[in-house]
Amino acid sequence: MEAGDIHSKSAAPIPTDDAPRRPVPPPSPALKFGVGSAVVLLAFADLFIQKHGSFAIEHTPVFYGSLAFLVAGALIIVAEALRHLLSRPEDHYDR
Amino acid sequence: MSALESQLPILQVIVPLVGAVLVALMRGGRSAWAVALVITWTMPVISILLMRKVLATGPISYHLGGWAPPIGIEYRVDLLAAFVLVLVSVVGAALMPFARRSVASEIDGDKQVWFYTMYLLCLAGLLGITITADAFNLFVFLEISSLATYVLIALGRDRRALLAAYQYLIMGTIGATFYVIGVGLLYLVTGSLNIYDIASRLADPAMQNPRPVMAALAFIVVGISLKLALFPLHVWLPGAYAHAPSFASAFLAGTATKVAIYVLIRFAFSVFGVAISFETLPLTEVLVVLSLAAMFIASIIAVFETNLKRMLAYSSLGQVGYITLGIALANTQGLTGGIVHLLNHALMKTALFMALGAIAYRLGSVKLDAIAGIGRRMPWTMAVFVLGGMALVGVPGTAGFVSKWYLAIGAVEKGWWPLVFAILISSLIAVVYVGRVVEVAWFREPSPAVEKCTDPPLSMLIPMLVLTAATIYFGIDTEASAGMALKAAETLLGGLK
Amino acid sequence: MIGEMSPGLILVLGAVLVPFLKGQARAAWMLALPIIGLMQLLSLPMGDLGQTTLAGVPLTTMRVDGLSWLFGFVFLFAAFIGILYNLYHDDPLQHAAGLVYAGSAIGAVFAGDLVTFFLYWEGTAIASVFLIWASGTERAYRAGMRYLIIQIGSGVILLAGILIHHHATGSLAFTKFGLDAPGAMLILLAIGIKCAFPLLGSWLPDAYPQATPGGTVLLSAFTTKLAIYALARAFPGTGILIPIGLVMAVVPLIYAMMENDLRRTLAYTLNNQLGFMVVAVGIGTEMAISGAAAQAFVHVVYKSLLFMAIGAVLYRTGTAEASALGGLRATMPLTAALCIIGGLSIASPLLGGFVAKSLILSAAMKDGYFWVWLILLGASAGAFVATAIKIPYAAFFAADSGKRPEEAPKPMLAAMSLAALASLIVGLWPSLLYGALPFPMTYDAYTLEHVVTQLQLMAFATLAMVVMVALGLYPFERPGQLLGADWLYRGLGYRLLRWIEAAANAAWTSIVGGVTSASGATVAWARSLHGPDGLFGRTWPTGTMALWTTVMLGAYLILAFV
Amino acid sequence: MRLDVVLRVGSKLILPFMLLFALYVQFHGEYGPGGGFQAGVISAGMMILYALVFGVAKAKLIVPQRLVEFMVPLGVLIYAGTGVLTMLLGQNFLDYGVLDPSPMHGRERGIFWVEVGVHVTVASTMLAIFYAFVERGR
Repeated sequence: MEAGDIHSKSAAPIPTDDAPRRPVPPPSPALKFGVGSAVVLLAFADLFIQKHGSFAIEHTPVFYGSLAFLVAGALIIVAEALRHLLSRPEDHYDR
Repeated sequence: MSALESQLPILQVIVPLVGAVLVALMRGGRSAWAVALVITWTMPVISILLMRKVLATGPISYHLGGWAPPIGIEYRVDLLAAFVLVLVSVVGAALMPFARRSVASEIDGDKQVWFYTMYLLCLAGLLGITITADAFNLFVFLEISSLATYVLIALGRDRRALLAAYQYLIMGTIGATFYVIGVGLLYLVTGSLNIYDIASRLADPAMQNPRPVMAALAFIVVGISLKLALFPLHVWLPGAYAHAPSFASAFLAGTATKVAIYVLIRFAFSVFGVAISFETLPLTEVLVVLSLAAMFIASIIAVFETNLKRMLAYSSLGQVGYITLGIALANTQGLTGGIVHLLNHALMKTALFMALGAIAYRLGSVKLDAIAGIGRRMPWTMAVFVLGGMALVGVPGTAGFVSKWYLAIGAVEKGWWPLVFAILISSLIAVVYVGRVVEVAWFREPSPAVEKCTDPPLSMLIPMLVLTAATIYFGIDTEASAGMALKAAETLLGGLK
Repeated sequence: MIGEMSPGLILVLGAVLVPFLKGQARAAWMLALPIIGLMQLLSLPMGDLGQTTLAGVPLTTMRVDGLSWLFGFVFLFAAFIGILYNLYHDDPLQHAAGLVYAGSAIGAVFAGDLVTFFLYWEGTAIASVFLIWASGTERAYRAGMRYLIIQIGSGVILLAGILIHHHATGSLAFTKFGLDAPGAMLILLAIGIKCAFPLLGSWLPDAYPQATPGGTVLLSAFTTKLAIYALARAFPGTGILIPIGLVMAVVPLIYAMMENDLRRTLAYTLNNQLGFMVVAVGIGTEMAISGAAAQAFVHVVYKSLLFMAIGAVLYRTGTAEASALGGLRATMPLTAALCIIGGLSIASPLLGGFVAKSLILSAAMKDGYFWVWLILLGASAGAFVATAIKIPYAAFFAADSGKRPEEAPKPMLAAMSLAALASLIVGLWPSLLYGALPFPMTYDAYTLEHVVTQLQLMAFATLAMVVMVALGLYPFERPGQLLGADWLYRGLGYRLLRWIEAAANAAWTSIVGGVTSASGATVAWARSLHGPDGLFGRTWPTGTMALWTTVMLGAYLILAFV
Repeated sequence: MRLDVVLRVGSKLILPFMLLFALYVQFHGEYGPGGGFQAGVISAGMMILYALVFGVAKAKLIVPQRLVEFMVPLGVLIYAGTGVLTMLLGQNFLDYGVLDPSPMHGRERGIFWVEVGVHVTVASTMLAIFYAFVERGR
């Protein structure tokens, strides 16, 4: 592999985007209901718990839940966005 | 018994010499081999007895023909000499069981007798070089061993061996001539040929004119550098080792260059002394540069070599670089590293060449492409190769590590940090060339020719395994090897400062 | 039991017999070794044992204290389940390599001096590469070579550090150094490579997925955790480790979410979990060190479990790529269940991760590291998505691939069940773990507050996943290779740092090329000089040699007389 | 080769004296210029002259190849054997003094045998080289 040819590859359209995708089934109603009720229940419980943490932010209602939701959501979106930048054919380094 | 004991130094040389004559009187390869076996197996007995005596009572001096030095020829065994004697005789003896089939398969029947004769002559020469304290006698033994070596190399069926032997003959003769010119200059200045006598006369403060001495040192160092194949005077070696019969390659790789290095150590430290060798003539700087060049250039050549015998030969050149580096450091730890690497490298390289010999015996080729998949068909042989290779790399737990450890400490003591990294990085190059072979031998599909191979007979396998086991043993228990080398180095550095 | 012999040495020596045994006898022997090792460990008293000397320097080949005991124990456990799992196939070389590898890691943990430590450290490097090569593919071979070079390189740097340290201080004891100690930077660098620090760790996702299914299980357990042990031993409380650890905890997560190969996904999340431990070592309080040790303990257990589950999938279907998997729960229900337990172990109450990770978070909180705490909390939510949800989801649920493989073989199931059981035991009776920590403590993990907040974390992260899938935003698995460390150069300014990347690529090319005889520019140059026809490699005419002899003589004479 | 009568007769006359001279040089070695090496060369020269004039085949009837190959090591054996004998008699290697009650005669005797060994080896080696060159064309 010549030192420079990585650039020429990254400039070309990324072939993996054309790979066929299999449709992912939408979440089942049971799953939606289960997760939904767990979320509501835990958010509700949060209001009644005595918190001992030393950071003020911890005492915000449903702090853990909101943080987790934001992080997980952001992670998935960022990952999907970055994949377009970083993905290369399987044997990229072995060429 | 005690009468015999006092004769041990001369027996060390005269037994193989007479043995060579006896072998020459034999009629067939088998009987020649049998006599040679008996002779070579007495060698370690004698050298180990000598070693024990040196350890118990200090250096042994033997006067040839009853004439006292400096007029007569003196044989002198000190710790370093005993160490090298044991090394040469053990390698020589360990190789013999391997020899019968290997030699029979590579050398025409009527020439086998001469081959064994030359082998014993070469052995006698090498032992003689080590044991004698007479500078001219040393030259005689140098020539005996060299002439025998040329024949050993040329006796194979490989036609290229003739050219290689011829080149070696020219270069070897130049080297020996340089050496003898140096000795002549020394005689001119000091009027003596006994190396300890020369040393004491050189140390005399009344020695006003060092110029011929310096010239003598230069001639001797260059001459011996040729013999030990120090870069850039190494070019005769790869061809000679590659085209020689397998047995000869294994023997020479283990002993010939080692004895030459011994001579260099002897002259640099015992004869000229640290003051002249390393201060008046900057041997340290020169040797460090050349050693580094050898460690890198030869090792990288080994990476690209496809003939495995040539690859090992180049690797030997790199390893010689480590030893000369230890000499160049001229401090206790560094010199210990150099001396102990003499032993360690002899063990591992002999085992490696034997493994190649076994492959040549079964497969008829030692080309990298030809041995694909041979690890699965000759597992023991390749195990020897892998372990030997690991020792070359200096993997901890093998002898190679011990040597490099001392070298590194020696470099640190001098405050030369870049050297430590150079040692480590050149070890990584060894990983590459050993890894290449491992990959081809274990991870490729065997060819039809390789499919038919099996491990060689036990007579060939056991010597390899013994030497490999020794490589591992000296990697773990360093008392016998490094401990001895440390004592020898202390004597060399302390004696004639 | 056997003198003061290191339990690691028992495994290493035991490996010698493996090639000579067959079938049941071999299986029994290999399984017996970690058990013998464990009995040996239990019989040893605390303190410095196995004193010896090397060239006059005192060595302590066997040091048993709280830290080494815990790591030694979990390594023995990991060795046992790894061996059990590996019984599915008949490859003595790989079995022996695995034993030597595990034994070396255990030996390194108990090493009281730097030389012994170094020996075992190199042992892990060399033995482990055979687990990668055992796959037998060209890719595995190349990845193994790269891995070997980096691992040996780490050993070389470590040795250089040891030499400097020994020279400056005269000591070879393996104790706390701190960054000011001579040679400490090199030692930290060496450990950092094995610990997969940012920019130094690309060997990990490169090599682990190339090993055999069982090989990856062993690989995931030892090398990096040994590095964590070494960090905790030598550099507790070193501030620089905190930012390093935070980067490790965050960046690999993004890669894990993007990655298609599930074993590589696990390798990235492994890297992420290492970040937690590195941060804890950087904080360096008693609680933090205990937290790092506890986390390492639990992590060995559940990460092995996950690698085993995906390994079983790979073994049965021939692939570990998310894009080719899905819907396997129909025929591999037990594996699916065990995989879910492994995933949940990262955070869920009743399982291992719950009781361990909170120690680290509490330690950060106690010392007032607000941002550290917040980032780690976020990272643990992210790790939950990437590990506990993505892995089982992609393999056993998601879009049905139509594959209907058999259930995993019995030894694999047994090994996985053992790991799951261990996670459960630690989760149910955390005091067992807490009592064995380097600084034993009574910490109550099961407060109502902790349970509820942790469940919240899990539920809301799952919610986010469900929402994303419903919206069609979840990254659909596609084959492809992700760019590694050079991503950073692009992210920071593609044009500005373009030349750095080119240089890095050239260096990489020359290393890889030298090994695989690819023709990089450097190699071509080296070959032109050193190849069989090059200046140095070819046979010179005799006259040229003689000329050189004269040149050398002249040089010596000039040096002598000038 | 019918016109070489002079050569044949002349060499036939010279040959015995060459051998005699070789022996003279051999035994004179301790006192004046000479010794085993020179004597060996001269006696080999005699055989070579014979072979040149009468043909190698005839020369090989007198000194067969096998004998030459036997003599090379034999000479060394005589030399080394003398040394070993002195060792067996309790002295250092090649310390001839013990070979006779009077050390001086002992040395004479020792040197004599050593010179004999040298003679044998040198003569046979030269002959071997000569044979080897002559055989090359065949």
